[in-house]
Parts: sequence; structure tokens; C-alpha cells
Amino acid sequence: MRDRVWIFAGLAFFVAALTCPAWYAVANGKASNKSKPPNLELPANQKECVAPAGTMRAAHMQMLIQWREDVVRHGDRRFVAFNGKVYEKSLTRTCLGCHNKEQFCDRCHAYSGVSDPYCWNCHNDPQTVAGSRTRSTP
Amino acid sequence: MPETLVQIELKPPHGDWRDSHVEFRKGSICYSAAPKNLTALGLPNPRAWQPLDKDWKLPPDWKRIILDGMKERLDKYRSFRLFMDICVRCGACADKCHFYLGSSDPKNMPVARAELMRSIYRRYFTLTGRIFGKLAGGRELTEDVIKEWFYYFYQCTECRRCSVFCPYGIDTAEITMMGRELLNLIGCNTNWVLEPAANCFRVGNHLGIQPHGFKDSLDFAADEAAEITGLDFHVPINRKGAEVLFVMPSADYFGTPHYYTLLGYLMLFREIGLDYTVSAYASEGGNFGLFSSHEMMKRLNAKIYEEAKRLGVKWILGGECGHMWRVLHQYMDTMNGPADFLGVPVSPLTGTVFENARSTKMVHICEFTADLIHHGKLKLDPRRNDRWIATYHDSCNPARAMGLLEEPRSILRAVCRNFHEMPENTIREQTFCCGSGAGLGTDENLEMRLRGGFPRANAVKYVKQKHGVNLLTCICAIDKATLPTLLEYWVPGVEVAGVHELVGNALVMTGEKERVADLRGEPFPAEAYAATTANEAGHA
Amino acid sequence: MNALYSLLAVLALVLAGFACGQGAPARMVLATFVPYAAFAALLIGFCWRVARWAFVPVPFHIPVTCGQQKSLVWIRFAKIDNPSTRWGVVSRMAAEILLFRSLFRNNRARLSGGRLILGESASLWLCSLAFHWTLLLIMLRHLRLFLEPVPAFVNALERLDGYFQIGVPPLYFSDVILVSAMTFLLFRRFRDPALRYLSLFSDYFALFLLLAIAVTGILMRYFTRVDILSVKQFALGLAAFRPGASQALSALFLCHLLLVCALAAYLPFSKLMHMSGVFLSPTRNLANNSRSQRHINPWNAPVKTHAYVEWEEEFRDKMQAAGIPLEIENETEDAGNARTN
Amino acid sequence: MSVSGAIAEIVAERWIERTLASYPAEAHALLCGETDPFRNPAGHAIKQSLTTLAHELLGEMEESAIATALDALVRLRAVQDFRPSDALRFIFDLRDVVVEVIGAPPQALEIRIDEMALMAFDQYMACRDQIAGLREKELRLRMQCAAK
Repeated sequence: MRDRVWIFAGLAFFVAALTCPAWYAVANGKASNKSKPPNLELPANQKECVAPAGTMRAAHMQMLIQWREDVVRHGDRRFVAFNGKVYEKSLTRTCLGCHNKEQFCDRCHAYSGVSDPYCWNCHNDPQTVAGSRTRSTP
Repeated sequence: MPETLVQIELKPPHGDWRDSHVEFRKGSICYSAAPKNLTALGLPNPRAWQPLDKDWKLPPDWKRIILDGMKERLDKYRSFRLFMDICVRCGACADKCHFYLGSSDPKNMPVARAELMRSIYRRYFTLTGRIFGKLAGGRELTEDVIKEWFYYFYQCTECRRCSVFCPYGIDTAEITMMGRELLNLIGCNTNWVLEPAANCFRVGNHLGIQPHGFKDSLDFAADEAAEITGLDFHVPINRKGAEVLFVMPSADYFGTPHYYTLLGYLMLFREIGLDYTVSAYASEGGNFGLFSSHEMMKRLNAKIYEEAKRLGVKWILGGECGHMWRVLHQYMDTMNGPADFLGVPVSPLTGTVFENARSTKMVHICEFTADLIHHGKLKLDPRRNDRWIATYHDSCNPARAMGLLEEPRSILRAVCRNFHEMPENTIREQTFCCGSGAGLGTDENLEMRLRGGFPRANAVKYVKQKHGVNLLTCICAIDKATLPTLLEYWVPGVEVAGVHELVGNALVMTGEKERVADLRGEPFPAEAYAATTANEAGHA
Repeated sequence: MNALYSLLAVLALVLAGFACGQGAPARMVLATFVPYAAFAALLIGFCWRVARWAFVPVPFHIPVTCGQQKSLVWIRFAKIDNPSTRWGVVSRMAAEILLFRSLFRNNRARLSGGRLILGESASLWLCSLAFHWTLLLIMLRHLRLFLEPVPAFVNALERLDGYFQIGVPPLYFSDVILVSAMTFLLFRRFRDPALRYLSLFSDYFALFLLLAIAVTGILMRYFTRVDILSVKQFALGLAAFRPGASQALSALFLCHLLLVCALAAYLPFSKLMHMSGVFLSPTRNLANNSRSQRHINPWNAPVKTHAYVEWEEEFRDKMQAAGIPLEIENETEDAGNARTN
Repeated sequence: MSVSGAIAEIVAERWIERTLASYPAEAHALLCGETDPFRNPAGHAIKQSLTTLAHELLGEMEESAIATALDALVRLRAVQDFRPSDALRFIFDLRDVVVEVIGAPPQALEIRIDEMALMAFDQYMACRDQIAGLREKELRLRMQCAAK
């Protein structure tokens, strides 16, 4: 008899845990906004990327790894895109030349819960670096 | 000329376990209960029949009775409903059953035994089973299923070893108990369970020994104890106002080697001057109701508290017994309590308050004696047991329903000098059953018992070869009754004794005469005898 | 046979998932209606099952004790394996649920040179433990799709799981462990004749279904790729009760979704309820204190007993002759006989 | 008889296999696989006995060793669910095993197998007699108690 309290408390906990996404959405308010993908800042100077947007979304990490292999191991820096355009295989210069790390990469990564990729172990974000450099050298 | 005279018959693959077919063979089944015993207990469908018969003379609406009975029990016992629901058939229990190890019959795997019941549960009590039937693991309830239940539920000793290994604690004993209750509803019971139950109910003990016979037995024991020690013994019966009511399994006063244990008790009580009484009304601690139904258990158990109240004792002491203690420890207070007319047990010699028996007010004799020995209240001469090289068999129920593991061991270490444990995975909570408990310990079932007792005997054989063990001590009346037979077959040369028999041997009583022989009448080893005499001299 | 049927059942589900991925109306049904129906079945079914157990009383106090009881103060007792208090029970249950204590007993673990050596039978314990823990980890990791913003612990788990950053996207160890453990459990059922003999349709079905879910998930992550933004959008939409399936969701994803829904809906009707049942098991969740505290049976059945008075009536003469004291003396007989004490 | 220990080993192994096949397939994994003598007492007894017997038959033929090993096995099979013929069939299986391993058995071995079969028959009967005796003894004890 007395154990029913415990059983139903446990059951309530389980149900709460199972339905947590709904509660979370309510608690964080404005569910309508939250369910939309983050507002990504697209480059102002370019209309298209090195591959179609769908491919880039799903497989940009593999492309970046491929680029790294080509450049570091084989010294191959030339990338011919799907539309025939030629790009330099470079995260800092090509990707970050157009995209803003904070407004583009990080936002989307945070949204989809992908923890920091190890790109930034070696690479600098040119914009932050540029900013700090201007400050440090008057 | 045939190729082979006896056609080679390869074991047929068992295929689907749901195809129920059992071949009953003499020697490995218990016979049905005599109608007079059913009548005496008011149980349904008394009739003359045998499991070997083709027609079991079930009542016409037996199927409805079984299903109604199942429904009732599913609503009354959470254990039953839960254990029907949550088994995942991981197989951890499979090789834990002594009957499976001894017989290799796959339906003796605990999970398979339970599936015999579960398949019916699924078919008639679950949504998926009702819709999908066989695909959902269900099967139709037929007379063959009933026969199979009878065969396999009277082939489980409710020892609970499998439950120790189950990740969900599924206890096959619970399922067996339910199975037997259901079989009882349609009058399928065994005589070895019901006759003792009927006797216990009417007369007070399982052989139906009447009060005067009971007194004779105890007087005889008292005389024998007197002869051994040269002191006077008197066993009080139904004495009002005693401090302690002593309840023992009835085998202790008519079975051998139980009888030597009784001598041990009597000598212990005489030596410490315990103010006790035994009762002719509650003259049986062992509870054959446990092997039949919860109701029967309660009916038989009720006598103990009723008698304690009538006699006005302060608390109750219980003798060495296995299933008896399962009932006393886990069921008695719930069924027939509260025992508020009794006091919390206190050892009159050491002043130890038995806090663990605060509510039930019933203490196990091993707890009591271990406490006495620990406080040095007994003068013991372990050399008197030098003829024995002992091992200790944890009786299932004290081990797995109470956890009474160290008390008997501490007694044994004090009263004998040669003590060796059996291998680790055959003792304590992993102890192997004797294969004869729960109402299977009858001679007609001997072959099944020999199979079931094989794993235990195997461990005994090991210590016999390794350490020369020649005595198996235990604290269960069924063990004492059935293990001598099993050991005679499997490990000849090992005897069986109760722990208190060795206590009785080692106990140096105040003013006792020179003891030359142990309780069995065997002379003490010469060296020990000399030492005892010297002790005696010093004592005087 | 059981194995074959259950494999077919799971394959049918997989095919249905792919088929649904093709047509727009089917996609709509699968993405909007099915998840809610399955989730409702899970919630209601689960609660119903647990409530059914909860409303059945525990009439008797029947713990299985696996160690020394608490009796005399000078005897060390097994606090966890034979608990005497509520906290002892909590530890016993924790060991049972978190570490599969009872299953571990199965092993012949021994200490050799300071190292714990496990026998071969450890595989069942080890694999089930690995399987259950990684399953939990994987489910928690999926929260990143259902919660916005993503809680820090979910990110931490993800980092931990892909700690060695093998490959891109980083290989989750939980995926590897889960699939291998499940494969082992499945093969065990096939290989061991005793288990094969016992296994039912539902035993294989649960394994095949989970395996199919794992495989579709792994395919999506490492091989065919999926647009994680649309997936998250979809998941958040479900959580906020505004379902909608974007065209970017692949057929494989819908297949994964259907399998998960099937599992959720199936769970309350299956042996998978052991996840809640284990908490309720009366042989484990009761303290071994039945002699020090009275356990109440709510329906304590009234029974016909053989009262002392009736008994004495029956054996009066014999008792008198044997000199056993009587409760009610025959006035004609010598009353002193019974009052010797 | 000059057969190397290695051959006796192989014979024993195959013999064990054949004998275990007389048990239900479901119990097979346990009987063969589990090595702990206390978790698998029956399998252990079968393996031990047959190994000893194979070595003795192909080697020294020491009577006491054979008697002990045979007793352990026959004692077990006498209580298990076998017809008498099935219970002792394992001995005759040895002939097939030997043929498989070393070709046609020498006359001496044939005689030894027959000899062992007769020994086993004696022991089987002794076991069954003992069971009958034990049953009678239990019954007598029960009657005695009841009479008391």
C-alpha cells in the first residue's frame, strides 16, 4: 500500500522525462521561433558556395577533411567546383573569406548540438584575429 | 536377423516446448492424494485417481476454475502478475536448477518451468496473446497442460536458487506455489503433501502422532539423555507460564538422525536451565501448507501463536528446520500476527535482546545458541566430535529467505575441530537443494530425488575426497530425512547430522557423569575421552 | 521459426518506412500522425501496465536474501545483499539496476594477482550491461534534436562519446558498442540450443527491431548523410505540437522514424516492460526485516483453523491418561493432575 | 595393447561427444561447454569417467580405475530418464569410435569392451537394486514412525 506513493512518483518522473521536449519548448517560450533553424548570416558578396547548399549542409565536414588531406599531404590546393569554378582549398581564405564563423558556423553547430569541431584547434578565425590585431597594434 | 536388437532411438528434438506431453513413470512422480485427506481439509474434488491414469477425473468445468483461479491470484499477488510479465528469457537461471543439472530435462530450467504457466497467462490474460495466440507465446489450456503442470510443479522444491541469479528477482517458488494452488482447485494434489497437512491440521504434527504418543516420544528422549549424562531430564508439555515456547519440526521427535538433534536441544536447555515448554497442540513447526496453498499455510501456522497466547509464554524459540523457517520468518507475522501478547525475545542467560525478532517474537535456535557460545555461557569440549570431519550444508530456506549463514557456522566452529566448507558456489545463498523439499521427499519419488540431489552430492563428494569429510551438518528436517538416502547412493560414507547434535556431544554439562559415547551411542575417540575425563576432574 | 517470423516482421516495417518515404500523403501521415499515435500508445500503455502492477498488493514479505542477515550484533551482515533498512534496499536496487548485480553472480569472477578475472560466462552480464548503458547514452544524445537550446550535458555526452574523433563525423563509441552487444545477444539466442528452445517471437522481435533502428541511424550518420537542420526542425515541431515534414527528410530517416514509433508502441505490450518491472520486484525491493517489523497483507484471507478447544475436546481422554495438562478440566476427574505446575 | 596417449585422447573426446548426444539437445551446450564441476556436475562426471575409461581400455586396463570411473557414470545414468539399454549404450558406442579413429579394433580390444559392458551391467543392476533397497528402507522407516 505504502509503496504506491513511490511507484506513482517514479512513474510521474518517467513520464516527465519522456515528455521533456514539450515542457522544454514551453519553458523556453516562443516555441514558434525556436523550432525554426537559426538565423544564419549569409555572405553579402557571394550568391553561391563551392557546392549546392544541400550538399554543403549534409557533407561539408567531409569536404573539409578531404581538402585538408589534399593540401597537407599532397600539396594540391586547386578545387574545381560543380559549376566549373575554381577555388583554393582553404578554410581560412575560401570558406571564412565569405562566411562569418560566429554568425554562420557556430550558430548552426550550436543549434544542432554538434560540439566544436577540431578545425579551430589549428585555424584562426580571420575576423577575430584581425580585430584583436587592430587593437593590439595601434 | 535385425541389424540391432534394440532399435536405436535418438532423443527426439524437443521442438516447441508448447507441445505439452508428459510421460509419467513410476519412481519419478508423487502419488495422488487420498480422498480422505482432501475431505479432512475441505478441499475440492476428492476422488480416487493416479497421475499414471489416462483420465484424471477433473471436474467438468475445470478450465473455468483454473482461469478464474488464475485471475484471482493475478489480482492478489503482485509477485505473480509481475513475474508473469517481465521475464526476458535471458537464460541466466537455466543452469541453476538442481533438477535440471541432474536430469537434463529442458523443462526443468526455471524459466521453462515458469513458461508453462506464462504461456497460459499470455493466451488468456494479455491483449497480444488473445489476438496473436501462439505467435505471442500463448497456448491453449488443455488437459495435457494440467498434466504437465502437475509433473513439473511437483518437481520444483521451491528452493529459490534460480531467483538469486535472476536480474529481476523472478522467484520460481512463487510461480510453483501458484501452480500448486491452481491444481489444488481442481483436486490434483499429492498425498505426500496433503496427508501430512491433514495430520498437522487435525492432530498437530505431520505423522498424526497423538498427544500421548508425543509425550511418550519426548519422555523416551528425556530418558535417553538421562542415561547418557547421568542427570535427570524432564520435558514439560503444555506447561502454562513458562518463559519460552519451543517449537520444532515433528521429525525431531520420531525421525533419525533428527532425534539426536532433539537430544542436543534437551541437553542444552537443561544445562542453561531454560524455563521452557513444548506443546502437544502446536507440536509441528514444519508447515506442509507451504507446499499446497497460502491458505493452508495460514491454517496450520495459526496454532503456534494461539498456543503461545494460551500458555502465556513470553516468546517462542524455533528448532532446526528449513521450510518451517521460511514460514516463520516471512509469513507468520503477516498471516497470524500481530503477536502483541508476547514480549521481545531476550536471552535469559546473556541478556541479549533479539532485535531482529522484535515483531514476530520467534528466535531461531541457532541464533540463540550462537549467542550463548559467543558469550561463553557454555562449557564445550569440541574434541568429543573428533570422529567427525564435518561440512555444512546451507539449507535453502534459512539461507535464501533469512540469511542465516554465520550463526550455524559459528556454532560448528565452537563444537567441532574438523570443519571444511564445500566449494563456494554450492554454499550460502548459492547452496544446492537436497532435491526433496516442498513435499517431494517421498520414497515413490526417489529417482527424481536422486537426480535433484546429485549437484549437492557432487559437492559433498568433492570435500569427501579432498578433506575426508564424513559428516554433513544441516539445519533442516527435510535434509535430515532425505539426505541420508541420497548420500548413501551418491557418496557412501558420509552421514547427516543436525548442528545441535554436535552441540549435544560437545556440551559439558554440570554434574554429568563420565560420558564415553556420543549421542549416537558411538564411543568417543580415545584421546578425546581422556581429555574429557581430565576436564571433568578439573571441573569437580 | 520464431526468429524468422520476427525478422520478416521487422523487414516489413523497414520496407513500409521506405515506401512511405516515396509518396507525399504517406509522408504526411508518417511524419505527423504516426509519431503521436505511437507516443500516446507508449505513455498510456506504460502507465496502464505500471498502474496494474501497483494496484495489486504485495501480500507477503518475500525478499530473496543473498547474504548474512542482521541478527546478532557481533556477526557482520551483508548490508546490500541482505538489506535490513530502506537505505540498504535502495543500494541493493541501485546495484541491481545500474550494475546488474544478480546477473553478475552468474560469473565466476575471481581475484588473481590483484586483478579481477572474469569467466567466459561474463559475456552475458558484460554485453547486457554495455547494451543497456549505451542505449541510454544514445537516447540522451538524441535530446540534441528535441531541445533548443541544447543543454550543456547533452553536448558533454556527445563529446565524450566521440572522444577520440575518429573519422568525420566522429565515430560514436556507443554506436559500435550497442551494435556489437546486440549482435552478441542475438547470436547467443541462435547458438545456445537451450535459449533457442525458449526464445519466443517477442524475444527476437525486440532485438531485430532495436538492431534495425540502430542500423538505420548509423547509415544516416556515417553513410547516406541527412540534413540535420531539417531533422531538428521536424523534431522540435513534433515537441511543440506543430508537426510538419520537410522535403529534405530522406526515406531512410522516415524509415528510422517508423521503426522508433513501432518500438514505442510495442513496448508497453511486451517483455520490454522489464524496465519498470524490475523496480517493483518484491524479491528485491523489500528489506529483510519481516521478523522485526510486521508486514500487512491487505486481504489477509480468513481461514478455518483447528482451534485449541476443539483439539483438546478430541484428545481429552488420551491427554488425561498421559498426564498432559488440560485447559478445561473434567469436573469428575482429578483436577489436581493438570495443576502440577 | 600399444596405443599412444594422444589417440586415447581423441577416442575419449569422440566418445564423450557421442554419449552427450543421448541427452536432449537443449542440455547439450551446458553439458559440453561448462567446465566448472559444480555448475555442471553431470557433464563433469561423464567427461571424467569416459576419459579415464578410454585411457584404461587402450592402455593398462587397471581394474580398480575402471570400476571407479564406470561406477560414477553408471550411477548417474541409472537414475536418469533412460531405459536400461539406453543407459548402457555408451559402452558399445566405443566400438564405432575406435573404428573411426584407428580402423578395425584388434581382437583384444573387442574383448575388453565386452568385458567392460558386463561390468557396467553388474553395476547398473547394483545401482537399481540399491535404489529399490533405499526406497524400501525409507518406506519401512515411515511405517515405523507411523506405528509409534
